[in-house]
Amino acid sequence: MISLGHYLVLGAILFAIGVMGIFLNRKNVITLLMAIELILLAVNLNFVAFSQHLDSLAGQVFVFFILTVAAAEAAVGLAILVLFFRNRRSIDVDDINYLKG
Amino acid sequence: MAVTQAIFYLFATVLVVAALMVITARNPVHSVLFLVLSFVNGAGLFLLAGAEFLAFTLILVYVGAVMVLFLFVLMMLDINLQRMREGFLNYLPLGAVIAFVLVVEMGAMLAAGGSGAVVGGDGALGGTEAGNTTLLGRVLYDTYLLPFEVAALVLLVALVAAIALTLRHRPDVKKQDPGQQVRVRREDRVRLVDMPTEGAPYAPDTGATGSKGGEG
Amino acid sequence: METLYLLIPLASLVGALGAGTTVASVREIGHRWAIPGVAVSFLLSLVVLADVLAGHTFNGAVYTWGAIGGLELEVGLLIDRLTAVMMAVVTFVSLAVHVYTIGYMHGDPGYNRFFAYIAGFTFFMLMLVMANNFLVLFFGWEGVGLVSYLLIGFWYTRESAIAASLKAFLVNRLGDIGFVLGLGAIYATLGTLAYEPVFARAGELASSTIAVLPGMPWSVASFAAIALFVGAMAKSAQIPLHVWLPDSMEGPTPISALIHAATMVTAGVFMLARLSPLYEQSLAALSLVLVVGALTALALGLVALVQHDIKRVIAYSTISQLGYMVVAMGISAYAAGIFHLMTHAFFKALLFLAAGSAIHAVADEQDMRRMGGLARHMPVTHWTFLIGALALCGIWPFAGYYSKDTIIEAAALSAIPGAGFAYWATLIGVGITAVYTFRMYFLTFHGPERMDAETRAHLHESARVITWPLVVLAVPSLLAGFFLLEPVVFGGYFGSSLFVAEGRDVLGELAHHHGGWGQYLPLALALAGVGLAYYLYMVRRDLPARLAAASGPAYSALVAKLGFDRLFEGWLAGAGRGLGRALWRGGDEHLIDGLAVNGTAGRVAAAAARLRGIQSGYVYHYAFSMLIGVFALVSWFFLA
Amino acid sequence: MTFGTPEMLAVLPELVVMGMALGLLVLDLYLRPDQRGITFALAVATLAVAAVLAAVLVPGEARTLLNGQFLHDRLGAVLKVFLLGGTALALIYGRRPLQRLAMYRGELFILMLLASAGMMLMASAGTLLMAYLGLELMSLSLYTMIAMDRDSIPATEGAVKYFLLGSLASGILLYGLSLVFGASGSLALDEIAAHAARAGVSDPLLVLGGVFVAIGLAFKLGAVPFHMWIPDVYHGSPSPVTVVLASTSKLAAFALLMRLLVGGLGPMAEQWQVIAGALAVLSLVVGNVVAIAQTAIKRMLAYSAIAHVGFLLIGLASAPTSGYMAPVLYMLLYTLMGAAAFGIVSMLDRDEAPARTIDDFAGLSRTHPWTAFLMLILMFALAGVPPTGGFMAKLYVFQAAVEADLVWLAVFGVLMAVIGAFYYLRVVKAMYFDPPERTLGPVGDRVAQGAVSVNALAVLGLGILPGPLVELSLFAVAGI
Repeated sequence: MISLGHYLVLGAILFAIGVMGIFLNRKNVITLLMAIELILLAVNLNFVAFSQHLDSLAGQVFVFFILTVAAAEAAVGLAILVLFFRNRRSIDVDDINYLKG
Repeated sequence: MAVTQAIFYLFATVLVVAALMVITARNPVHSVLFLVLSFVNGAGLFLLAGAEFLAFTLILVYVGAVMVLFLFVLMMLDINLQRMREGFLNYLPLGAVIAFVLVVEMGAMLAAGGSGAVVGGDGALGGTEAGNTTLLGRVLYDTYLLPFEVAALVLLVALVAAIALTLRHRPDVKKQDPGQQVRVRREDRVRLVDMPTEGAPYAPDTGATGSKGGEG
Repeated sequence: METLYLLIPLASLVGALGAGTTVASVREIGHRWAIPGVAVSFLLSLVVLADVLAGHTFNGAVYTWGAIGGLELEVGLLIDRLTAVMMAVVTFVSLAVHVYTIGYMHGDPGYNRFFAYIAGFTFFMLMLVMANNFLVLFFGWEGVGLVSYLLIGFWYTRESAIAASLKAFLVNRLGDIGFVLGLGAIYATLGTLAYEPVFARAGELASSTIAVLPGMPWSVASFAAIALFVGAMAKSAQIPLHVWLPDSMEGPTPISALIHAATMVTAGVFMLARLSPLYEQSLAALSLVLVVGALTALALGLVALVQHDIKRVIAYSTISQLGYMVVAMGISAYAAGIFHLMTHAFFKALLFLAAGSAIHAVADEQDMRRMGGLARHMPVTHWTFLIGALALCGIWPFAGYYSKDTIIEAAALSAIPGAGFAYWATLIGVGITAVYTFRMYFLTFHGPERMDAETRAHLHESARVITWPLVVLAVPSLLAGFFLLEPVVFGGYFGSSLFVAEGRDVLGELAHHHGGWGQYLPLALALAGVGLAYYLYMVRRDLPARLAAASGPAYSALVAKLGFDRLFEGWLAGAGRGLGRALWRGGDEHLIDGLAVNGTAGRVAAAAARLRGIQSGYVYHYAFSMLIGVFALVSWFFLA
Repeated sequence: MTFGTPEMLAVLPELVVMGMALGLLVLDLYLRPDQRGITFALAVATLAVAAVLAAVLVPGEARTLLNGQFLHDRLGAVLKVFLLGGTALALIYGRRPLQRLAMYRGELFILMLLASAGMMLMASAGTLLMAYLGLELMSLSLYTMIAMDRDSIPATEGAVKYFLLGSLASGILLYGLSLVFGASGSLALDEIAAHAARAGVSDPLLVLGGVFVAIGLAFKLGAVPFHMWIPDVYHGSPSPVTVVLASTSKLAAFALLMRLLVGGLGPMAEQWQVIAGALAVLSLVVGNVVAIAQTAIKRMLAYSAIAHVGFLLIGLASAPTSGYMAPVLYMLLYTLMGAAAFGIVSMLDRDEAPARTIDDFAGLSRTHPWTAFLMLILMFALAGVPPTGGFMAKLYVFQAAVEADLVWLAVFGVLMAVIGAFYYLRVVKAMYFDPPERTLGPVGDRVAQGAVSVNALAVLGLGILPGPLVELSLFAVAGI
């Protein structure tokens, strides 16, 4: 049996990596989407670990829904990206700067 | 116990390294592949924590569907790889310091909380013969019926979004228009024409010739 | 009687609304609504005044508007001796100005609109005066402010009128902050906003404290009194919130007379008197009131010396006289302050209207350097103006002599910190007042005729509808002081409507030993001032210019209005704009990427190159901002 | 589990909206492009009917239904009426602009309905799970609606930014939710509240979870420093969608906040009060000051929205002591003001006569006196000038702060309100005092004109007679 603390710290590390990914990446937007997926993975790990720790199914159910929503989110996000690419011929993060000030 | 510990650390280490590679890899395709690796390790950790159904769902849904979608879009869009790493290193030290301090702070609080008293759950996991999947299945259609229906709507939004955003009508391409197909009436497609009998020897049974309508 | 009370403001409101319906009309018919309305208000006010003198007062709600939480929103009226006097003065001056307006605004496309505004103003002013709780007071307060902005910007095609209107609006918003804060403090402490319970429990306010800044407890009475005074400073044009009043002269002259001299600007003074039970609880507040008033009385009088625009001279003189009234409030000589308010309303309205008459005569020229010699052509205007000027300077036996001297003598007796300064400031102020007033008088009505030939050929006295109000106003300017000083100030006319704490009753003291050589000092100074003005502007006309040249920096400081305008325009507005730009550009471009990122990475050399290429709008900057937020909050709770 | 009539009745407004979304999806298929008006009218009617139903079905006391997933209470009902009404207004204002942008499509109306459904679910979430799903249903619909102006670079860029940062915020919120769940062992908000009351700030998991939840909510509301998306997204979005973003989606975020922080973590108020106070100060400074430097009207209004969040947060920081009436009142009024202000901007704007910068409004009082007057009311209301509703809203918030012994916050808020008056007045000055440089086109259709007039006059009327709205806010928070 792995202690809850182990999972939580692992979750925290993954979360931090995900947040860093968004800030650090000056490249294409798809990498940013992947960083967000990492954050969601951290959340899922937390829920699963708590679920086991608390002997409760609710955490697993929540993960089930997060997976569903994340899939939908990825679809919407990529559709928007495709549109953006059509308009700008690029998905470089550095090119997303028409709106500013 | 020691084996479980070892497996946890193995999965955890690979997961963290893979996650780091996701955000640092030069080529986005590599990033996707590292993300797949992360998910596989995450699934392993799910298994370790007794969430079998979710472990396999993670592999099937994420690795099987979402990651493929990512790859598909990556390949479809023509991405300039030259500029990829510009500026990255400049921001790394600051990012790393902040991330490190954040992790230490969160870790300290989480470890303190994680070792706290166990709060009584609903006891749904232990003490039954039914497997993880059965248990999930039961509550999903009962306790969580409303969320389940809402999740369906969320997927519907994704569906509508994908179509409404990316579907283009180009004049030079012939495509189906389901709306027009459904709306169509018999009169639009079939025209009954009365033709006088010509009395030619070769036409014993003259009838209407239909003029076929094209599709949108 | 209740209906009658309600009828007074409502008559003006009906006049205003009626005039409002005629706005679209091209015929000049607005006055047919406004004047009867205001006349009814005036006559009924006289009835009420008589009734109050017979000992009938009223305090109660006439209409409950709604109760929210514990806060009762009532339209409540308080009719006592203070109120009755103010009502009579407001409606009297208002009526005179209404009549004058028929002549003055004749031919202006905004004729009907103008009547709707001024009748509406009368309504709001009456509400302000008659209120029995802070909310109705605030309603009237904002209402008169609104009409004032509208009227300053009345000629909205003029760029300067619009600028002046915006300035008045902004400065008054500053005052409103104070006002609302004061109300909030009172309500938070006592849970009510009606005058009566607040006054009855004023002692509680003094003993409870409020921490405006964490860790700095402050008596609620002092806080509320000072905060409310900030509101009064804006409305009554006290230093440094006076900057809007001179610019408000962009409005038509009847407005300068009614709103920016006789009535609205005195609302702050009236409020101080009305709230005397509150102010008596706080020596700090009284002292502040006193010093600000004295400073205003002295400094703005000096500025008036160098103005060339006749309306601006009167405007600065108004600010200075308001300073006198505020000084009276500060030394707890409320009755004297209200008395000066009253006499000032008459003679200042008179001066403005007479000036307007003169301005009309010289083809709307306001610069005194292009006037002169009008006395021959406009006898009525000339004589009434002279009466007003003498009253303003405080020459015996005109009204100003009685009211102003009482304040100065009371200041000499007061023991409130700052009273010594106030005494000298107001005393010197008398001399200055005399100089600028008679400078204006001589430049306008005597000496060579400096207008162009075309205008000179058409010089003539104004129409009756303009001169009659002048005559009507001249009567009280001449007589009010002589007949009313004893009963109003020393005769205990105000009774319980004003409250003076034990040991601060300087007026009571003054009534006993009225005398000594000191009482002739102001009069002597005033006469000296008139004499000096005569010498400078009638005998040695070359001297003023040489004096100005000789005094160099002092003169320029006065011309620059002591720098207050620059302070507000350059500094406040500029700082706001500058800060906006700095946060916008600096925050996004320089701080995040330039300072935090590159500074930390120690790549200062690369910074310049990058800064050129970087415009914000980048997602990673936004994410970084969020990250900093996450980091700060987590750290906060980690350390806590 | 049971589905009795009362349970079904309680969720009837939601069922109507969701059901009609599906129904319209099918119906739209059978309609010719020139019959699009039918879908439009049905969508508006659906929202109106659901709003009426929500109002009629107000419960006497709070109940949780459908196994605790759905919380049926007065606050939810009041918020839903405004959410649905606001979205319906946004559609009505948006008819002409949507036609112009080639966004007058069945999909948009359906997404609008689905977004409303998500907002309603947020307003009556009984568990963390429902709160999350409602939020995502709304957000995904909004991302899509923004991007539906497909050929516009600003719109697609706005959508990308909103999507990326919104997903990040969702992740942060979720992370917080997972910790809250772990600490309390339940997804149900009432059980979380019970646990928080027992453990309080001594439970580090709950504290950390609370911080992340607060951050996620601060993002959705647009509080500094989580505000950066607001100007870009409001600016880039097609104007009819901006109306929804600025009014109802913000109200929905507030509803979510009421559920999570007040319903769930209410006993931790001491903790999030501090966050609310700090973010209030930052939002007031950044929003008000940066707005001064703006020239584009939508950007200016976006920064003003950030400033208004600052005022709202003052109310929230004081609320644990002085009650939730002030923030609820503030938010309801802001919803009305935001909808009308952005609505007018969206109706005036067109390619041949843009209404995009403040200068474009020059001389509006000559060309469109009535619209200029409405805009004047709204600018005064946003600035908080009496006697408009905006003044009342600010007054109650400041009063709440004074009551809660946060006098310094009230003083600061008043100071910032003064700075704020400056940039709203720029619009008024342009409309009334500057000469018209060009003629702006006609304003929307008759219905839209009537609706926006009612909306703006309501903002004025609620300042003169604030009683009804105050009563309504008190009624809504009576159960808290």
